[in-house]
Amino acid sequence: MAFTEYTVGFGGAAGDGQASTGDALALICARLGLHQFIYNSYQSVIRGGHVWLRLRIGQEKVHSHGDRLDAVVALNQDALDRHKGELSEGGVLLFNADKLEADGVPAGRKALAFPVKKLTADFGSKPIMQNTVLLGGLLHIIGFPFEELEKALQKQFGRKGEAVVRENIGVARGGYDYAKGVVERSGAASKWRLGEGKFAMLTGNECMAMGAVAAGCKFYSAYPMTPASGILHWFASHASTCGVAVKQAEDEIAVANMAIGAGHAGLRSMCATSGGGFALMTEAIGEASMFETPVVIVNVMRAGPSTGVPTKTEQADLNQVLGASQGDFPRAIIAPWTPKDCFHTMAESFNLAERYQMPVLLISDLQLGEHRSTIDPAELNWRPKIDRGEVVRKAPSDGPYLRYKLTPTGVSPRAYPGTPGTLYVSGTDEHDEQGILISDVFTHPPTRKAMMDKRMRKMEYALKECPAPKIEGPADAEITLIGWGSTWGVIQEAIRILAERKIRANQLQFKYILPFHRKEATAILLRCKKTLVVENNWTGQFATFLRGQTSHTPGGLVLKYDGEPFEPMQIADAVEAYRKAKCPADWRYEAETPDPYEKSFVGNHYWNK
Amino acid sequence: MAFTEYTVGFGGAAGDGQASTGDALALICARLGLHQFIYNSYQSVIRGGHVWLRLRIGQEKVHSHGDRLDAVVALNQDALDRHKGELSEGGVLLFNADKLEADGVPAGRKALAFPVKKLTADFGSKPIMQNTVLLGGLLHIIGFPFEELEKALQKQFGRKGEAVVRENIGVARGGYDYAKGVVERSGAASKWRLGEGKFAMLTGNECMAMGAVAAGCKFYSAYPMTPASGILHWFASHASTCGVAVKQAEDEIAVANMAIGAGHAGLRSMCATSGGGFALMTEAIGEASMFETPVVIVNVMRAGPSTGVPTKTEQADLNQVLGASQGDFPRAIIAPWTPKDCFHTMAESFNLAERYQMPVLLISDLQLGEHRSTIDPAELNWRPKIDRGEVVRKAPSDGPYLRYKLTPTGVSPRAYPGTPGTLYVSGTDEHDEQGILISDVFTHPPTRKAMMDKRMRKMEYALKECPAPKIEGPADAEITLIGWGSTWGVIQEAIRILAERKIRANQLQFKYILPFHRKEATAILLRCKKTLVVENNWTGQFATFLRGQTSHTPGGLVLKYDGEPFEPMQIADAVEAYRKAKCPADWRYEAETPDPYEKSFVGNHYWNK
Amino acid sequence: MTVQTAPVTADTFKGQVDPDWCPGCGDFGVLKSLMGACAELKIAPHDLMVVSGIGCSSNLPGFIHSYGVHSLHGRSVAVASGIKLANQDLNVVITGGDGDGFGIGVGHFIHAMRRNLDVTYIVMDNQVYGLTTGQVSPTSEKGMVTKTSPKGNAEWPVNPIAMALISGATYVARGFSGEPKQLTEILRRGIAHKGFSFIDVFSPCVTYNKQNTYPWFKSNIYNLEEKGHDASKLDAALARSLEWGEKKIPIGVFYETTARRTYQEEDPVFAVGSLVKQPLGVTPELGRKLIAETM
Amino acid sequence: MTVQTAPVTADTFKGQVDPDWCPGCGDFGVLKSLMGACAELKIAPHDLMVVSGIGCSSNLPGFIHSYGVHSLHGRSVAVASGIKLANQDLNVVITGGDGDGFGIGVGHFIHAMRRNLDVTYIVMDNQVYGLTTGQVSPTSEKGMVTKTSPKGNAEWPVNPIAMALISGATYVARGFSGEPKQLTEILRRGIAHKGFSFIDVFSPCVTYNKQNTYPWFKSNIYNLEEKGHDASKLDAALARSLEWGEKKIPIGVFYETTARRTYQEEDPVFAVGSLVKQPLGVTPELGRKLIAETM
Ligand SMILES: Cc1ncc(C[n+]2csc(CCOP(=O)(O)OP(=O)(O)O)c2C)c(N)n1
Ligand SMILES: Cc1ncc(C[n+]2csc(CCOP(=O)(O)OP(=O)(O)O)c2C)c(N)n1
Ligand code: SF4
Ligand code: SF4
Ligand SMILES: [Mg+2]
Ligand SMILES: [Mg+2]
Repeated sequence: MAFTEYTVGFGGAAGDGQASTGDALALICARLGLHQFIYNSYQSVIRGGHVWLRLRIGQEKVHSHGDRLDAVVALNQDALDRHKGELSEGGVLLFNADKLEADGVPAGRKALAFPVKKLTADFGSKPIMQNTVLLGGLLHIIGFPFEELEKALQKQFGRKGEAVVRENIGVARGGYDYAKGVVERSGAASKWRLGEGKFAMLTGNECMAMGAVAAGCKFYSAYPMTPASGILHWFASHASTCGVAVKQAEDEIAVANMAIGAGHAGLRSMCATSGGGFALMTEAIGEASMFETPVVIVNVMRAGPSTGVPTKTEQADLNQVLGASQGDFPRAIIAPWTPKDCFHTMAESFNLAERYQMPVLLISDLQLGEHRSTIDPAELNWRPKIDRGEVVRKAPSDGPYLRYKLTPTGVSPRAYPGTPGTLYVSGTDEHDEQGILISDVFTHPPTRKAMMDKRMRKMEYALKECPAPKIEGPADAEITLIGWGSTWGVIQEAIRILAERKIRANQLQFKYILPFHRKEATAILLRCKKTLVVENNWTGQFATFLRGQTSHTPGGLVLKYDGEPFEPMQIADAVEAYRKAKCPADWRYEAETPDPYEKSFVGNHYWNK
Repeated sequence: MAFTEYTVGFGGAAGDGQASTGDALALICARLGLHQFIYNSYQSVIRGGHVWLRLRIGQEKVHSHGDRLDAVVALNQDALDRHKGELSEGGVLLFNADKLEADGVPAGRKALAFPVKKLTADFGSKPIMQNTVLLGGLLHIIGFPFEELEKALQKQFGRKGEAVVRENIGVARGGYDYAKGVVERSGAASKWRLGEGKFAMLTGNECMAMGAVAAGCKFYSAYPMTPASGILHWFASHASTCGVAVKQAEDEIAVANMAIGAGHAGLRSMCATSGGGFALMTEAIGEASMFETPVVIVNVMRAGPSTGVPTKTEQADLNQVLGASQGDFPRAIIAPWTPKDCFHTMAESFNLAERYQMPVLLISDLQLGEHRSTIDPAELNWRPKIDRGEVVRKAPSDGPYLRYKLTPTGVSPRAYPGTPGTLYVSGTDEHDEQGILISDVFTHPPTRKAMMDKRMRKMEYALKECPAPKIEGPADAEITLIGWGSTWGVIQEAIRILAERKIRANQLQFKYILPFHRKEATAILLRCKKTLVVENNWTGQFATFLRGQTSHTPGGLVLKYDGEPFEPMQIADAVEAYRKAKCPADWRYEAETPDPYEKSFVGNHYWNK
Repeated sequence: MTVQTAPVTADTFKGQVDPDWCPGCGDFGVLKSLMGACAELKIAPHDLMVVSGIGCSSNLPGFIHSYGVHSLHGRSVAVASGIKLANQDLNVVITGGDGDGFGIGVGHFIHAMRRNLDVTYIVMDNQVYGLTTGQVSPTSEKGMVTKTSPKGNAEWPVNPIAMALISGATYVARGFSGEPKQLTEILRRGIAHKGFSFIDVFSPCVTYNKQNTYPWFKSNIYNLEEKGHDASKLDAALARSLEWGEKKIPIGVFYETTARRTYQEEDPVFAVGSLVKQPLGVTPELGRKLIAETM
Repeated sequence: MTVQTAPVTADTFKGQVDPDWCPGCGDFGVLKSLMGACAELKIAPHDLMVVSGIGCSSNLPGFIHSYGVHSLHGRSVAVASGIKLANQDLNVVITGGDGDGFGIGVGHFIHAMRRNLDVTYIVMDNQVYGLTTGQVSPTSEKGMVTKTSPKGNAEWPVNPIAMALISGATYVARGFSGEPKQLTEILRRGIAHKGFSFIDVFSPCVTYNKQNTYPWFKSNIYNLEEKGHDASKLDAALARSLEWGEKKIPIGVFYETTARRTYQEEDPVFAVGSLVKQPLGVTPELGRKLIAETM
């Protein structure tokens, strides 16, 4: 790696407090101007289970949780046993000596048993203090000044009173000093360039919500569903501040139809869900397109099929989003790449939705929606361009207002309900320029055809507003890694690893899926030497889509569908394996998450509380 | 045309009785051993509107409503004006002289004004008699013996008593004799080989329902929706006779989930709907696949998007069916070609569903589901092979029963609920071999991967049971017409027309869409000289699918999306146009239904009753 | 409610297209009464938004001069909720059938009522699925023979009035298409009412329902008002709602209360007025504040 | 109901997996009472089919020794209906949460009741969405603060008991997880009842609902039986169902009737017995007859 980095994993059961401990460290790093990527792996259970929060700190931007593990903070025995084997060479294991035992730690890794009771005795030895002790110790190892931890604890516990803050700082100091006595600072410690940069730590979900209000979104409806709930929670707690109507509805069918109703009435409106909820929304997507009503609908994918693995990630809803609703109709499908991209994609999406009066479907996933990473607030544009498309504000003087007028672009200027003189009915049945049904008394085939053509024409023009795909990295690379959506970052890092291994690779990442830049994509693909499509699913849904659009047969697929996101090394290894196998056609590589806890799986699969 | 044929159109408003008049003629033809194809074009309105029933009679099997129009029976002025211009050279227009007027009938066609009042005077001149008079006249022209009409009227009106029958026969005779006096028999009249063959006249919907009960279907749930309602109506009226539980539910979500519940409990169960209802069922499709529960779900497509044109045909739900439900999971998608094929596909589908414990999705359309055509009852196998797949009937002796056992084929023998000793829970969450959730306390990635692989493996084996696609017609044809589902027949006829025009074409029609014979299809396509994909939709959904599977870029698309089905000549003309244009790549041909009523469209678009 | 200064009459609301219902269909009467009620309330057509689902009855928006949305089967209430939340200044009237509202759409119906959204919901209840040619509906009587219940309906009908009463609707009434004067008055009060108004209207399907016909209704209904019903009492209303059978079917207003606040009064976001009239986006200052929260 | 000869105890139903609910969750009590009720009824585990949706409460089938289906969020009642119609010999018990049953699933709930399907539906009502970490639910009280109602719930809760009473359920009861003896008895009667049994159980969510806690219920509930409620009277039941508030929340059996036939008794197709036990297909003779009809 070209730059200084350090990765810590916090492991325990739900409720053990790894989130707040991780947050404190994240806060410190962000204040010190260091980048981070936090991946929280959790289960669909409220208490207990196994929560594993991985925090990767980098001097420069980090795009994934990486493949190293420099420290493990184990909050229970299970986490300790499960993750000790994953530590990288030179890594340290931090734990409470009074509660846990560490044997079998691989050579070259160091087990640090903190005498927590002793270290916290002066402060009353509450169980919760264990985390702060370990964090103190960790701070020493990573090599951050202790004052930073003091500030963080101050911020975290300030509300609870000075005494609590003092207590926490006291025990943290205990851990810090203890570690100082028994272990050296990590290699990274001396290399950090600590600055003043104040980063925000945001998830893709939060970025979508904030990006939406920045773009003028005034209506958000939802039904809770992991991993989309983060968007709902942000909206719910900021409804009043931001003047947004936030409606938790009875189901996702209502959610979509309410959002469409609000969009139809003239609000910028949006909703989000995950796969199963999206299935219920599909009928309404065709409705919006037939009404020619703008609306933004987000699918934050999780591992399917069906209820699947609710707290795990996957990119397997592409087919569903492409196939949402019967018939042929215009809509856009966009898959943003990073949290920051999520923020800015919102204005773009609302503009597209309103300019072309059609639904815009965004595809995110658990990995993108819930991982937290550093963003420089200065890079977020809170005043994006808002383009509401062609709007008619009064009755035309030359004849009746035609809501569904046949125009060269297919866009018919719309009037908001309530405007005098431009009355019309929007229907899901086929209709003529005025909106009058043609399905009823006499279905007039020429009118039907004209209306279909009009609507589909919008795709042609909308395409021009979507940036074309392009290659990132060396043009003459020996191999091109193709991805879509949230895998952008991890592929970037894989390419960096490959470069270190002297393999020239580049990246073709897709964001705009519909309308699709068929010509540009084909031209690029024809210039690629070998291609591998990298996807978090079983069938290679995007590869099939791309082939359907361009006839391009990729060299192979690099897939992962065990619920965990890719790690950069896995992709790099896949490329190496592909080269070793002499780049056969129809090659398939399935990256797997090793089972760190092999033999105890049966016993701990469902453990008893 | 190589064989004798005759096409009659009956036109009027809903309620004018063209259906029963057409039925009487159909009955006669079927008894005389003649083939028929009936296409009824109607609107989404209960009374009024325009109903246009086209009956094509052929000495041999006819596969579409054709492109000729030998006679028009006009029951109101609108129908007369609308269709007089469509008559083929030598055609006749039959109408009631007391009510309607015919001017502007093109040269070479004959207008036959029946003095209905006069002809029916002896029998009391009721308005309804007009249809029977015209039918009598028509019989003379087509060249069928009058006794056949007598038999048909006897059957049709027998229930209403002898007097009614006598009345009807009397007025029919009046029409017959009148026609005899003023017009020659048609050219076909002397060529018919009238036999004894007793054909049944069945729709695709009826064939699906009957094929299903023959295949052991014992549960049918539905929510009314055009054009799938015919299946529900058949089931509802035969529930007791056939011992099938028929449940009209509160919505399509309930429909699908009930069918899945019944399938899970061990019944062969099925449901059907159209596009919008199918959208609501999508979530349940993934559920069935995750449960590994057999179920058959039919989508009888109509013109979309959204509510669209409910009484018109289209093939634009392929994307929706392919994209139904989130995630990757096994299921079959099959698109039968003809009513008879619908019948036999049912046993095949239930066997596939039960052998592979997965949902089988059938795609039909309004054209296939509602058109009525002749079928020789002897060709319907009422005792198809029923293969229920691997079933466990008692507790295994060697350890616990594993409902989701990892097996080489991916199929885990199932036990019906109620069996002692084989208890298990089926869940939509990811689970292990026993069915125990792995999403809860600890998501075990290797188990997750193993279960995904197990389920997807079924597709590989199911593929082997699906016949591979094959070319019909000359292997060395200059052009291959590619179609899927209901267009088989019309493409057949187009090829016959092309042969007359000295153009050698063949056909590659697809029925099995998933699992897909990727290798065989690719091999065939590589041998084709030029290909055109023929589809009833705007975007060419199947062409894109096929390209995604094989990389095959077709020469062009022949599309129709105005709600009307293709006519054979339209396809033949498209091929000629393609050749004239020198077979350019990315060619697109949009077949249109001409507006026979051009200048009066505005006035009659919505006419006032 | 915006009031137009130009004179508004029932004719003001005459739609561009004549209804294509079967001659004699009950829905003609509902349309006429609705136009009359809107005229009495002097609603400007551009301030009226009529939202429907799919069905014969749901074709109504095409036949009235106003803004209209002809949505999906069963989804009218959800679409209308979005419209009302976006633009409080519109008079939102929802129209549809018994299948649309009590079958596929019953969830939205129930939940909109407990929200007490200020909309008016008119169901043209013909106890059958009309547009799909005569199948059994959620309000079909027990034993009724239809295309899909050839041996007689095996299910008990739902009770829409009782459902509305226990779900929190603040105006609950039943009308009959054959009693136009009363119906117009019921609709007028319903539209004027602040909160969720539900009006179940017997609107005979002359083509597919040969059981619940005009004469059948005429001889079985009675007028609540004439029987001294006190529409301010929920328990009395509930008791009346359970009545059914020969000469025992009440029509009129079952219940009305203004004691409950509407949804838009409950949620502070709507205090500024119609959201469609508010400026879009947030100030960079607020943006920075939102970010700061996370730091 | 098939009865096993080997002794059946509550332990017979102990599932393979221990529940992973939060310590103190009300659902433990419901599971225990359900196991007890099944034991009292001597149901053989393989004749028991427990069907759920998705939610904390819906995890129950994984924790009981029986056949089970853990379906989709909100769809348990529909799936269970299909199962029961296919195999009448199974004792079908549906379990789930308030969001699952009264939110997304309310349509199936209402329609299953009017069919009077012979199943038992137990809702573990914690007035919150548990599994998705604490959002407002259809039974959350007005004003309740949750993750998605930070200014207090703006909606009135649904009334599941009243809904069941007016929709045709033939056994309607409410239990409390903190009253295990009464709950077991209520469940036992419900499962034994022929027809649709609905049991709403207060099952506190100790993690996300800090308002409707065990002590809160303990001090606000009263026992219907003790107050002399006559469970054979629908109007009395309806009146009780409207009670809510301090010391005014009734628990016990609201209503039970055997006057209505079950759906399977109404539809002649089921007279032969469980359809899963019937031979498949039709005879060629019948086939020919079916074709002949069309000729
Ligand atoms: C999702 C969906 N399912 C089914 C249909 C078909 N459909 C159209 S109208 C209708 C029922 C109409 O009955 P009702 O709502 O009572 O209205 P009516 O025609 O009787 O006025 C149905 C089932 C549809 N359009 N969409
Ligand atoms: C279609 C769909 N939407 C949303 C979800 C997410 N989801 C899972 S459980 C649940 C609510 C649980 O609440 P409740 O039914 O009251 O059960 P509890 O957890 O409180 O026992 C939701 C919304 C889902 N699984 N499927
Ligand atoms: S079918 Fe019935 S509801 Fe529909 S228009 Fe005709 S009479 Fe009215
Ligand atoms: S979150 Fe609530 S409902 Fe879920 S297990 Fe915990 S206490 Fe029970
Ligand atoms: Mg109706
Ligand atoms: Mg709950």
